[in-house]
Amino acid sequence: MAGDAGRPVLKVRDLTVEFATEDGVIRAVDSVSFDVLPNETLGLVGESGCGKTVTGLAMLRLIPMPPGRIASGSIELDGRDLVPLPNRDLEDLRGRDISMIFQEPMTALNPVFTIGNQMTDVLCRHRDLTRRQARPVAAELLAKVGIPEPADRLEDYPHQLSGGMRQRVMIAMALSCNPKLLIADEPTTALDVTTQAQVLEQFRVLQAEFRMAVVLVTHDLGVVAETCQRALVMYCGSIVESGTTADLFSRPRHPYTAGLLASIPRLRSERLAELPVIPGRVPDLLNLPAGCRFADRCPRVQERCRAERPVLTGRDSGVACHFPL
Amino acid sequence: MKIVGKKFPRKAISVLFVGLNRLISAFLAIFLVCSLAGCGPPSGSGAASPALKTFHFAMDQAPTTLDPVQGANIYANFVIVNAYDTLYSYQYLARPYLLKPNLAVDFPTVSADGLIYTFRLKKGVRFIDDPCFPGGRGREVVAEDFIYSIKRQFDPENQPQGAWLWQGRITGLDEWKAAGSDYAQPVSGLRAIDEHTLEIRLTRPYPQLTATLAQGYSALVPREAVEKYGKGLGVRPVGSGPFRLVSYDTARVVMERNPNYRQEPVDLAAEGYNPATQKFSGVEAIQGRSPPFIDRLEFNFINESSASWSSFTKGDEVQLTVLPIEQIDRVLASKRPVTLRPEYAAKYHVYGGLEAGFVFTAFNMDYPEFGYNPDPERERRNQALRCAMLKGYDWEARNHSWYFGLGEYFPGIIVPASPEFDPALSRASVTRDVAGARKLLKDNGWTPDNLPTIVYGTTAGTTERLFFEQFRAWMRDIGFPRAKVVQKTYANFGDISRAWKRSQLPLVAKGWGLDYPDAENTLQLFYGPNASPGSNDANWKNPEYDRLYEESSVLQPSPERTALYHRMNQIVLDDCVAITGISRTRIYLWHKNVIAVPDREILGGFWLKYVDLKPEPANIPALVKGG
Amino acid sequence: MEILQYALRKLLAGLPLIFGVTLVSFALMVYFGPDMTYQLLGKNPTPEQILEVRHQLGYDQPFLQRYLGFLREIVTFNFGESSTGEPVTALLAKTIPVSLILILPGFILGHVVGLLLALAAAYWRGRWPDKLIMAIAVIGMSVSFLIVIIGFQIVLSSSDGLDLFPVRGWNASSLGSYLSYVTVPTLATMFVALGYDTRFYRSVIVEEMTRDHVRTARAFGLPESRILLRNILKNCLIPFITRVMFSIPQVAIGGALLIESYFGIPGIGKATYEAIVTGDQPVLKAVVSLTAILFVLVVILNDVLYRVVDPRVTLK
Amino acid sequence: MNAVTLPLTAPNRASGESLWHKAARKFGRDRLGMLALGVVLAYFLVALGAWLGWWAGGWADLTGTKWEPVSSAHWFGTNIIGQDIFDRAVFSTATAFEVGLSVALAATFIGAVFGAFAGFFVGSWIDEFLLWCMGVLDAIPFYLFVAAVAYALTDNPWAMQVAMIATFWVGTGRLIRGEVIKLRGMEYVEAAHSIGVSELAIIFRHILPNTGHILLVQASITFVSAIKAEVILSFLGLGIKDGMSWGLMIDESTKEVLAGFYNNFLAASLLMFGLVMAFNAVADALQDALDPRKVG
Repeated sequence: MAGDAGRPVLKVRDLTVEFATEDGVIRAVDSVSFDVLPNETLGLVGESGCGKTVTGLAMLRLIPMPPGRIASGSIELDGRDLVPLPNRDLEDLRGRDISMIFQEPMTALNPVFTIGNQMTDVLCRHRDLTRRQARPVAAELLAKVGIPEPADRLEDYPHQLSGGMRQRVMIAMALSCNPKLLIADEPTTALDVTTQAQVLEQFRVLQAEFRMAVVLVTHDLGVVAETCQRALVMYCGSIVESGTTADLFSRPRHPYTAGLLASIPRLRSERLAELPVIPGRVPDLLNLPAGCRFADRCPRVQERCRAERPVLTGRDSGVACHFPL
Repeated sequence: MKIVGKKFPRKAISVLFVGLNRLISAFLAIFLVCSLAGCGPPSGSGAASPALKTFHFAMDQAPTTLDPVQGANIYANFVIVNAYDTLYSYQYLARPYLLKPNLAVDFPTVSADGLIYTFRLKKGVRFIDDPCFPGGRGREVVAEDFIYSIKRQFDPENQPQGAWLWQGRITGLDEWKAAGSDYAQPVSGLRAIDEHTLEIRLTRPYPQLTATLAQGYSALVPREAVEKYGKGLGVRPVGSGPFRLVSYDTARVVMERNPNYRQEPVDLAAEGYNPATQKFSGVEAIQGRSPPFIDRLEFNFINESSASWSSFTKGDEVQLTVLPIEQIDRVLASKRPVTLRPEYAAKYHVYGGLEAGFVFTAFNMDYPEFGYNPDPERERRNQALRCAMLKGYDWEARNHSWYFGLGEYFPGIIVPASPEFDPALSRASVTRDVAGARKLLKDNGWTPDNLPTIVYGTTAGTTERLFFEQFRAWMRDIGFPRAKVVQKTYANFGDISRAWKRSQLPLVAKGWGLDYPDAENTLQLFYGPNASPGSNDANWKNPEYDRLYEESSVLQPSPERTALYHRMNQIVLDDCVAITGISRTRIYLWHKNVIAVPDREILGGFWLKYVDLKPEPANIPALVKGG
Repeated sequence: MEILQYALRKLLAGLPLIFGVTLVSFALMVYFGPDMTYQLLGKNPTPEQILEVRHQLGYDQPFLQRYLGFLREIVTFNFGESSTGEPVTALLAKTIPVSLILILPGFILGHVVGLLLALAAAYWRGRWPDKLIMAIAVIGMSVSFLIVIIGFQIVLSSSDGLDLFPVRGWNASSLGSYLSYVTVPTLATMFVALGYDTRFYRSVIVEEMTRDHVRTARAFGLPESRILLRNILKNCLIPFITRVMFSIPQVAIGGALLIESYFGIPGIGKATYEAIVTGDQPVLKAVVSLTAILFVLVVILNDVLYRVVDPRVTLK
Repeated sequence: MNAVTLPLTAPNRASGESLWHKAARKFGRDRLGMLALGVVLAYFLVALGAWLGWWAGGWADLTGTKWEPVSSAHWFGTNIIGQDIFDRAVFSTATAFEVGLSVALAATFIGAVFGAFAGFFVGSWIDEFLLWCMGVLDAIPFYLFVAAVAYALTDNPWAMQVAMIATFWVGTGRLIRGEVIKLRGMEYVEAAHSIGVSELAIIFRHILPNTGHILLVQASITFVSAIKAEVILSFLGLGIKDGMSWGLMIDESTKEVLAGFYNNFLAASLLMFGLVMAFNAVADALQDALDPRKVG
């Protein structure tokens, strides 16, 4: 299931997102550039707070504004820049060309409307259907994501479903208009392990069927290894390394990536306590160091790292490090 | 660098604005309907057809009940004397006030010893038609109705308020009450000789008896109505007066003409008409015609004088009102005599009437701090203290700030509206003398440290509070520390009455309205046996005064009696038992299309049946005509 | 059926509340309240007459006996006659409708306009329309009701002002006269309520706007206005209903007091206030028990409405 | 489900100490809030001066004649009996603070204690009883309740305040109850329990201090409510007994405004508006600063 070569579905260039807080302006995403190719699954990995979720939200311009704003950069979907797009056009696009599913299935659905109601809302919005026509379509979609007795489920309210079921409903909604690109923000984090596996499997099947590109935002390297062809590693708002999943996992070049990989528990490792941990803490986003942002935690830090900020060496496959592994 | 902002999505705006637009157009529609329906100054008569002559006027309070047995309050009395008949009433235009027969044919014949009164009632007078009568048709008013009505004042079941007028005066009446107020039992002193002749026997001479029969308490109530409506009579009067009740709530009372009211053409001369002072009112137009002249009578109860004033000035919402004191400077061109500024004179008539009553502040002599004291020396110093406070009181300022200089302050307790008033009396007791007061205090050993604390009781209210603050400031001038003059407020008149009646207030500031034009009515306020809970709130007991009072109370009006009154008045003054007093002036304004000489003293609402309206509307301000 | 059963159960559960309200109000307003005796006495009473009147009014009975008598009156809904002699039920029947039609327009408009303003403020939150609306709301909250009434009366009704409406009084005999009398009170109530209502509605809406499901709706391209007016609004209904419902007893009985006394409108607020001032116990008793019952009914209705608008709520 | 959802959520317990620090810092940066606080402090100084007798001591003296216009001797003119309106308005500022502070402090204190007890013993008879009290007080219309209390306590100069306290504590009580229900489940409370700290000590030493942010905001809201209620109650004749207040001045002015004398009305209503407005703004700023979700 290798990504088809060709024009990227999504081209992100120099994307910078800032948040105005009480204490000053925070740059949550700092000059991020990447491409998403048709049909591929791109992983966006990093610790929480590294800016990966904000990047995902920025793809749909869902960042709450204010306090957030896209300070610069472009997000081109099929050659059309979303950043300057008027809200109305953007609304037409959301859910149709580009969809998103969220981490928390418990709260992401509106508790006072039925599943069917919420699904038909989306269907009627983007496909030329009446409410009556939309219902069987919605049921069909639910069946596709593996929900039994879909017609009955349409009458249910979200609180009547389990977490896994709800996430499937979200997926069904996201797929309902056959989007070119799907942003999945930690879609399985809130689920238990068994459900997680089921949902991911479903995900893969559906991706093949719907032939869409997926950006999978996650902190879970295991999920990336299983699902993604390529991955971007983010740290403090910037991409520190990019490459194919295989390359990243076998030959990490950024010390941070290496650290992340080392901290994954493997079946072989005897005791959890012996797992290596990246020392130190993520720097305060308000007072970022001038040089490499990983410098304080890096075992290989040198004088240059503190003075000069490294740049990513290549877009599809590169590393932002003066002294890569 | 591009800054992405959220643009106004047109759809959202349109949704919101369609909503707002609808709302606004709804408002406009409401206002349109409203203006089409004649929103402007609505004719206060509401549903009444324009052909009906309606007179609406403002009073500052609502009556609490319309049952004559509880007709103590002036507002209730206004309605009661128009719904019911009394044996006597007052001449419409005579000042000072003079009695005249109303339901009685004439003044009573009195036996030589002054104990037996015989009254003759008019024949053919009927109660209004009401379901309480057989067949719904009002029956004739007879002497028994009067007896029944007086008995009601002695039946505790009714919580009567007027019994004190006849208590201990009419033979057998108190015994009748003591025996359980059984209406089937006769009262020896009240006898119907025939249907239209009544005899009253007294225990001792009571020169004021006839005057008490002009009060609402003595109004004739048909037994059938009491039996049918019980307490409901308070909201449903059934009488034989010039008007009958249409509706009654806390905001207004509406009455309509009693179509069967007896025909009695007005004789202005007999009503005490004085062309020199009353011609302006156009009252000559009613000469020879039978009242009532208006079809509907509306009493509007408006507490806020500002509101009643705007109602009055804006159109014919209210056609007659008392001029609020705060408007006096704006409206009056001169105070003595009362005349209006031209812009008001073009629209309104004005009449200033001196109150038949007064306002005074009595010391409660029960308080040893400044009243009676076991120590004769202290009692003597207390008297000096009271006299000093009298000297410190500033009647001039009080009159200026509260009555715009229109009130009349006078020494003693015989009010100017009493026939026995003595204009020659020395005004020393109402002339402020701060130096004299300070000297008096000093000479009698009073210092800021040993002066007693004076508690000044009032009801809750702005005016009352300002009265107090003014009083405190005056007392500070004569040497009282601020902390020694304190106010005590009571929620309502009932509560402060309780304090008075229980002798719990050191300083009693109150007003008294005359029940009849006889100084006896105010002199009894200091009669020893009337001490609390009676009307002698000062609890003053002076043997000489009490003896003179008893001596005078059985005398018919005469120079001898007047001389006794004057002696009593002087005793009150000499003992400095009260800071007294002032009679206020009420200024009435009314639209020029109204023919009336209004008043509310003693007369109560008797004058309302003589009110007439000129045909032209009030708002075309009678152009030059009235001026 | 479920709702009916529930309501019955709640009504039973509401009995302690009714008991409490009546007990407290009885003690305050009736037992320790103003003494009517001295108002009923004439100008020159004797001690004997005072005792007679107190006996007539029942003041000489012990507290418990009087309170039990009151409970009996509540059960039979017979409060006797007011001090004017009018049956209390007749008085209520006369005054309550007046208060209702007096207060309703201002009450409804206050909430509706408040909600509209709140929606506008929430829609443009952080921008100038929001700031303007919220500034006006704070100003509205800071002006005393009394000052608003006096001000509106001067400006709209007096001959010194626009002179558009009657200064005071009440006449609802026709639509036109009703509107002319009700307008100034309505505007005054609205003006005062608006600040509080707008702020409340805005804060609820803005709180709801931060929820995940709103982001979901946005991510699926639902238009902002639709999200606001449909998705968010429905989620806000519970706090809205609570606010509206619980202001009903206050507004129905207490809220009209100031308006009624200032504009001389014969409604239940004024009647009750006068009953307190004069100590007219039959009227007080009736109003107190009505209030308590109304409050319990509102609590029940409130719960039932929750059930209607929020599927997660069950009536237990 | 019939509990009303409470708008405030628990503050970040981990940084309990720094919450106040942060809030203070945040408040300091709120320019409007600081301005409003300055205005309130200015009013307070005026009130303080009146208490200490520095000024406005002549509010009760007859220093002029009736209804004098504005002059250098009488900055706001004089009233109907010749008292200086400026002095009276200034003195009323002290009254406003007396009423506002006494009611706010007492109502907040009672609300905090009762709310904490109800919340801590949630479900027990104590909770039931306190909820019943709150329900009863909620069910009686405010002005009628105040009128009734005022009459029941005729002689007491504090009748109005007592009535306000008796009703205003309920709102705070409900909020605190909800908050305490949340807090009692926190680990540190359970820890205190397990090491045998007495329940009273837990409530007063461990739980109540953590509701301080709610109490502060509630107290400021109650302060404003009390000042506003005083005006209406004074108009109804149920207000301040001895002394001077804006409510009494406005009551005085109702008769004067239609006579064209606006000094009393303007002096009292503008001064009151200024204080209430500033206090509302302070309350808002406090709420913003103390809202844990917004603490940056």
